[in-house]
Amino acid sequence: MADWKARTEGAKVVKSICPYCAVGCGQSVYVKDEKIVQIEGDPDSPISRGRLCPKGAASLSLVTNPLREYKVKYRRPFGTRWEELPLERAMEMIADRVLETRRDTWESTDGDGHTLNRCYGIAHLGGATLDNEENYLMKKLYTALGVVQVENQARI
Amino acid sequence: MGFFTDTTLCIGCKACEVACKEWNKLPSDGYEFTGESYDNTKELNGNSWRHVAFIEQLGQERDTSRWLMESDVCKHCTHAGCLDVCPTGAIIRTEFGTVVIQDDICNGCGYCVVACPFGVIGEKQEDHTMGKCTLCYDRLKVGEQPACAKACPTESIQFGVVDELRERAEKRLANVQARFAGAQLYLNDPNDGVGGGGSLFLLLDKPEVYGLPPNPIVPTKDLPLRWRTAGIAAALLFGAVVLCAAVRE
Amino acid sequence: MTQGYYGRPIVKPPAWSDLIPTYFFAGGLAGTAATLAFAERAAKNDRLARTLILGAAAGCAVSAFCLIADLKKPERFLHMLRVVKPTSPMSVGVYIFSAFSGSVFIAASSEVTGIARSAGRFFEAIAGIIGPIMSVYTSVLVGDTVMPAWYLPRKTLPLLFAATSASGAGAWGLLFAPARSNGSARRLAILGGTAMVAALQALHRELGPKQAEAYTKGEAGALARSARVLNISGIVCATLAKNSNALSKIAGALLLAGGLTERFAVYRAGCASAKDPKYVLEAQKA
Amino acid sequence: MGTSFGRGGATTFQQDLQNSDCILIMGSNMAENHPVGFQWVMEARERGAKIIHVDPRFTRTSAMVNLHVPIRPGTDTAFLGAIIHYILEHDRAFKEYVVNYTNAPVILREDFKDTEELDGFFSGWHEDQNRYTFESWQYGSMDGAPHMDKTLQDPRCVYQVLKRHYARYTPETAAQICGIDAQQIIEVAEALCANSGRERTSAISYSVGWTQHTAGAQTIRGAAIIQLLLGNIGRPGGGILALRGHASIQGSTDIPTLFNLLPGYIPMPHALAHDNLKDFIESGSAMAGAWGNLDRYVVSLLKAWFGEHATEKSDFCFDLLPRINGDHSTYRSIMDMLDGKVKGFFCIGENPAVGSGNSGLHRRALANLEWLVVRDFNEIESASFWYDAPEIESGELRTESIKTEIFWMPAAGHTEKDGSFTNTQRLLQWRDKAVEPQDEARSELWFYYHLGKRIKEKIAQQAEPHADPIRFLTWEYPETGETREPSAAAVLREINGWDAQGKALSGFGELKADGSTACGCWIYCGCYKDEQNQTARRKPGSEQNWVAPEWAWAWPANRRILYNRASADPQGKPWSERKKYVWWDEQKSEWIGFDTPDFAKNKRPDYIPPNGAKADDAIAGGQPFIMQADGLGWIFAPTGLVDGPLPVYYEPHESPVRNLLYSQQANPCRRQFPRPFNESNPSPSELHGDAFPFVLHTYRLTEHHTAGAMSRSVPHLSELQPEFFCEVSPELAQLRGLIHGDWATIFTSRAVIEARVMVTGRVKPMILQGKEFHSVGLPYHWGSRGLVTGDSANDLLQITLEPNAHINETKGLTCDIMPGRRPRGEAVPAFLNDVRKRAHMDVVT
Repeated sequence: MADWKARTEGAKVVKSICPYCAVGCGQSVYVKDEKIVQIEGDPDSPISRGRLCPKGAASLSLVTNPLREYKVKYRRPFGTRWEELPLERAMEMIADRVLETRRDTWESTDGDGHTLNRCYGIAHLGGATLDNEENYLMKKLYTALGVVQVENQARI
Repeated sequence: MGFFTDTTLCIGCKACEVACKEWNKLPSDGYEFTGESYDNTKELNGNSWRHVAFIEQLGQERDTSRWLMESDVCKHCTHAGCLDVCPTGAIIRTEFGTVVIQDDICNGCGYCVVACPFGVIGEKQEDHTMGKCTLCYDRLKVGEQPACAKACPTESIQFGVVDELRERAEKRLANVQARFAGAQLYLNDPNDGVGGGGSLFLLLDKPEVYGLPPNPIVPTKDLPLRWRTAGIAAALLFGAVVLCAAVRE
Repeated sequence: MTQGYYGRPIVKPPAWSDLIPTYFFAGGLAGTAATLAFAERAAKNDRLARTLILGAAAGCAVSAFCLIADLKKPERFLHMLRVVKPTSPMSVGVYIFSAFSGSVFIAASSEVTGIARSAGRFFEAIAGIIGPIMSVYTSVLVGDTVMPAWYLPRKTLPLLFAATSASGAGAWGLLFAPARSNGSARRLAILGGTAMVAALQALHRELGPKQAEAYTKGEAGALARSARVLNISGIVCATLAKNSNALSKIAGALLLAGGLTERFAVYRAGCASAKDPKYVLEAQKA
Repeated sequence: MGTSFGRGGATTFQQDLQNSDCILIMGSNMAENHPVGFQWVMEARERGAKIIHVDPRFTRTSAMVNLHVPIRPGTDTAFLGAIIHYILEHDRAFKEYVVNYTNAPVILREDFKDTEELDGFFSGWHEDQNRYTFESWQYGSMDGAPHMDKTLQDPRCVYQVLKRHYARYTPETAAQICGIDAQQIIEVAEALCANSGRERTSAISYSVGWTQHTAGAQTIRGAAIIQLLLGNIGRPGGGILALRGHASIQGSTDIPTLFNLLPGYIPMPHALAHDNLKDFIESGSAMAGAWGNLDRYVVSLLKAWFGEHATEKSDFCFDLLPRINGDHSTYRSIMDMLDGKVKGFFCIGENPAVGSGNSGLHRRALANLEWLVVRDFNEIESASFWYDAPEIESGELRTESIKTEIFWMPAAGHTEKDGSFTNTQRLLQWRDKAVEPQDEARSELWFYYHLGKRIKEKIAQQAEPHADPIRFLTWEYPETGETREPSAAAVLREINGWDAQGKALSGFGELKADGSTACGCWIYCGCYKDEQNQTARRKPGSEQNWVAPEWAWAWPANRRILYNRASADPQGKPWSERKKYVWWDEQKSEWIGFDTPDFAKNKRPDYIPPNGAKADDAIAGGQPFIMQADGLGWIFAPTGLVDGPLPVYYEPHESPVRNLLYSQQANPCRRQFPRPFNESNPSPSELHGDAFPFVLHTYRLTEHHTAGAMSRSVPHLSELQPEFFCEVSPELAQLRGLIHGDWATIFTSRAVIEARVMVTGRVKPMILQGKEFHSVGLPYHWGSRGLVTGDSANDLLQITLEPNAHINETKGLTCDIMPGRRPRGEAVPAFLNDVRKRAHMDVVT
């Protein structure tokens, strides 16, 4: 045991919340040299009092998990393999797909002339580990696009 | 310092196992389904320093059915076999009274493995030294409690000064005896075969049900006797050799 | 019904490889061989003494190899020499082995090269005196564990180790010294072999029927039975081998094989008594 | 819960469970799925509270409690009904609470008919359309106050209707339905009754064990009725705690990514009902209660979204909102994908190819898209289906024939972005970014912000039909760092809203309907009070009382127990010293206590609304349920639910037995999607109703998280539960020859999967109507990818939805099981054809 010192010594502590279930346990994220060295319970939290379950205790392994990937992957129609695609290019293509599908599937009114004002050809399913702010921007953008099939985990 | 593990409060979540591995950077120990209730960790070893045991006691009568769970850990014995037999001095008793393997000194001889009455120690996959709970020595050094005790959601794992934990354990036993059949303390007696544990347990059944030895004894207890009998055997051997050489046919 | 927790071991069997029982055999043989060499030197039987001191050296070489190779971190062998720990038979043993093998190597080198003969003789005597301790200390080493099959036979296990060593040293003499000069080796082999068979019986008695199962059942039992056949055959051959080089060699080979097999039997019995929790539970019955 | 009390959120908070005298955990495996929250249950247990677990399985929760009652999956409504029966039969209700705070005294219309009179249906049923119309359920009179009989004697008052309605839910009958002893029901009922009243309170906590049924909403209603009868809502140690499974699942309904809602539970405009803003507000707002101010909430929302374009003249851009005209839930979308109507799909941090019921159907739907965007940490099954789905293995789908264009994008983790989660107790908690996401990993905030920006730019450059909603959309957020991450705090501030001067609002009371305020989500208004991010408050719990009001921020208005006016008696005094929480202080002339009062601060307990009063002014001083138009807790729900004003027990959609209570077998309003690959196993009364003899239920384990994307990628979790297994009783194992530790094949008419066998005494056979039945339990965490892999339990399921919340029934369906491994490759469709044939289902319509 060459180094007897806890690796959290001298680390910056960033306060966070566990991303797994909805108990909402407080987490302390220890950061050294722009790297997370440890995540554990935040004793200040009145809900969790510093404790975590196995999933919460594994959050560091979650954000550094061996299967995690950091590059966009693209599969073209009828393709048989993944291809590389720069992020900016992917964003551009997605914006184009959205507008194209929106034009193609726009419904101004129903059969009886009632206003619909919507784009029926796009749907969304979101996880419930997204932030409120993210949900808000999503709902706002989709609604402006006329996309109504905006759904999330809560339904599942 | 030590642990008091109160199994009446254990919900079997295994947060202790994960918190321990995360802190001590231990690897996973294989992905094998055992079918032994919800226990796929199987045992304490060099890669798993906390192990939650699951015992299903489910008879036909629903009222008496129970599912026992216990988070096992190194006992940090007062008389520690592993420490006694370690030939390199890698295993030390720390200023906190805990028993710790220094992995930069350990040469992996494995003697501690067979000297532990609880089967706690095993080889560490990563560096082939022997591994076991350090009671988070590095955390204790900076005034933090061990990772497992901190994570435990229900205070089944309590950390503290051993004497205080002993007192707490006795009180707790008195408190729960009426509620939980079979409640008993384990390793709380300083006069037992290992001089009492630095880890105490409140169990709900006999120790062997949890895979714990009922009357653990530190092997070095008999050491002087063993050297004596070995001395006699050596003397006999010497005598026999001399005799064989002396006799001429 | 499975005992304990899903029948899982309560204590852990050794994490050692087969190098360790090999070491027990080689080290035991070396110890007693050195003692007999010393005794034969005194009896002016230089031929046999030479065979035996070289045998001791061979035993030490094998032992050193086994000991170091079995370490999970062999490069850290020297960490053993950081401390002297009386509570650790392995620590004590390292010093016994170091002193013994050092003496043996000096004696054997001198024997082979003819250089510094008196020093050689002096260290041969030292080795001869340490020899029995070298042969028997491993019984303390394994006895000082929580393997019931090793821990429980407090009285008989050292005797068994002594007997196996005696048989081994004698067998070495039978194998590598000419019949005309191997008389004491033959006698030691017969005595050791017989003692080995007897000691094992005594060990079973000391353990009682339930714990003795570790030695009589499974792989350990099979090895023990083979060892017994080899040993008894060896004893018979050795008894008939007087003045017969061929029979001597056969007897030596049988007894060497018997001793090695016996060591493995004891080793496996220890492992078996750890793997099945019934032995620990039986031993710790209130 | 929204229907019963007014708000769709837990009425209490986890820490308060420690004050309970009895906790009923039902339809939830709290110790396993909310271990850290469970500490508060353990606190209560150690203080002597009685803890009861009613759940089909003997779980780690059951192991911790005083009493476990193993009911058959899907029979919760019958069980709760028997408890209500017991309370009414033995006159154990907390009368003073019931008479004053609930609608028990309200007298119902003459034309209302109960299920007692119409054999399992209420009045208003339209057989031809499979739906109810609701007129007859309304209160007798809504002009002013409803007619009441505070003696509860009038035969048409809710209390008496309730008594008749539940007359047949005797413990004996319910016991036969649930497969337990009547005595067990009585023990639970008695425990709840004995631990309720002035001095004592009981809490109920539930989870998806209730919601994932075709009777989901009605089961929760059953709990609400119990808690209202026993007087446990709004009081410490009482309440109903909905335990949600995901970090911000409450948040994702508050700020909904749900088709039928706008932020703050404002309904989406409906094509048939809402021509303009005035229509919309009139149909949605109530005379009294908080919904009386709907106009303020909607106008402020439109101001937040369309800024300067939202003016009185433009009808605040109401017309730019899209309209719904039916069910557009995710299951409907799946059907539309299969039918080619939905062409593009965003799958964001979600894994329907494993996590959704009948996952096989979802995978087929994904394979029929034009384009798909998947954002996650790892390449999940919903992104890899085109080459490794079971349907590829079986040859039913071919990689080369799948046209779906897929963009897989790396997401940022919770430590790599700022933002807030809303937890199970409506608490918004802020997270600070710890490190930058690596490489191309980005937050969803980044993704949607920059996608929106690009789309706006494109529209600015070219003529685009229907461009106004996008052109007018406010989309200005400060960007930071190299990646130009938008500021989450700025978004939260918009959610909170601002006044005409641009100053952050302090609470929804400040909202205006004239366009002078903007607010993205009215119930979150106040979370950025005083220009401070209230959700980031972190005063340690140890320095506060157990309510910890200075830790983060709860909606609404930082209240931790909702309807807490009910913790005081009608005169405003605590019901008891032991259970005091919020009370009227005559000297200060205001409500005070441990929490923010969920009541107008200075409204006297004896306040009586003047004629013509509106919104909150129309709520009397003795009416704690300020969200309801009548200020009362709804034992009887005149509106809000499409399948009845009172809970009715129906069998699950697929069931091994007949409904004992009514001739109507299953919930008549449930939404079905009969189509290939979504067949229903026949149930009794249908021919061959015994073809799938065992009850199937799916669930989660502590060691994994939902579809596994967040746990099968983590070594330290994967090793703890490495393989997919099925839990069966020793009796079923013997019946079917299943060997512990070996493999079993489990199948329905939809799919066939395999799992390792776990034979355990924790599962016991059930006696239903005198016959022995067995169940098969399946944790559903596995899929084709990750460190540990296995078949997906959800493949077995069928899609039939609860009619109110459109949630799929995932528990209590039927299946069959046999020993050994499943067929592989092309043998799979052949096997399933055979299965359907044997069940005489070969003709799929």
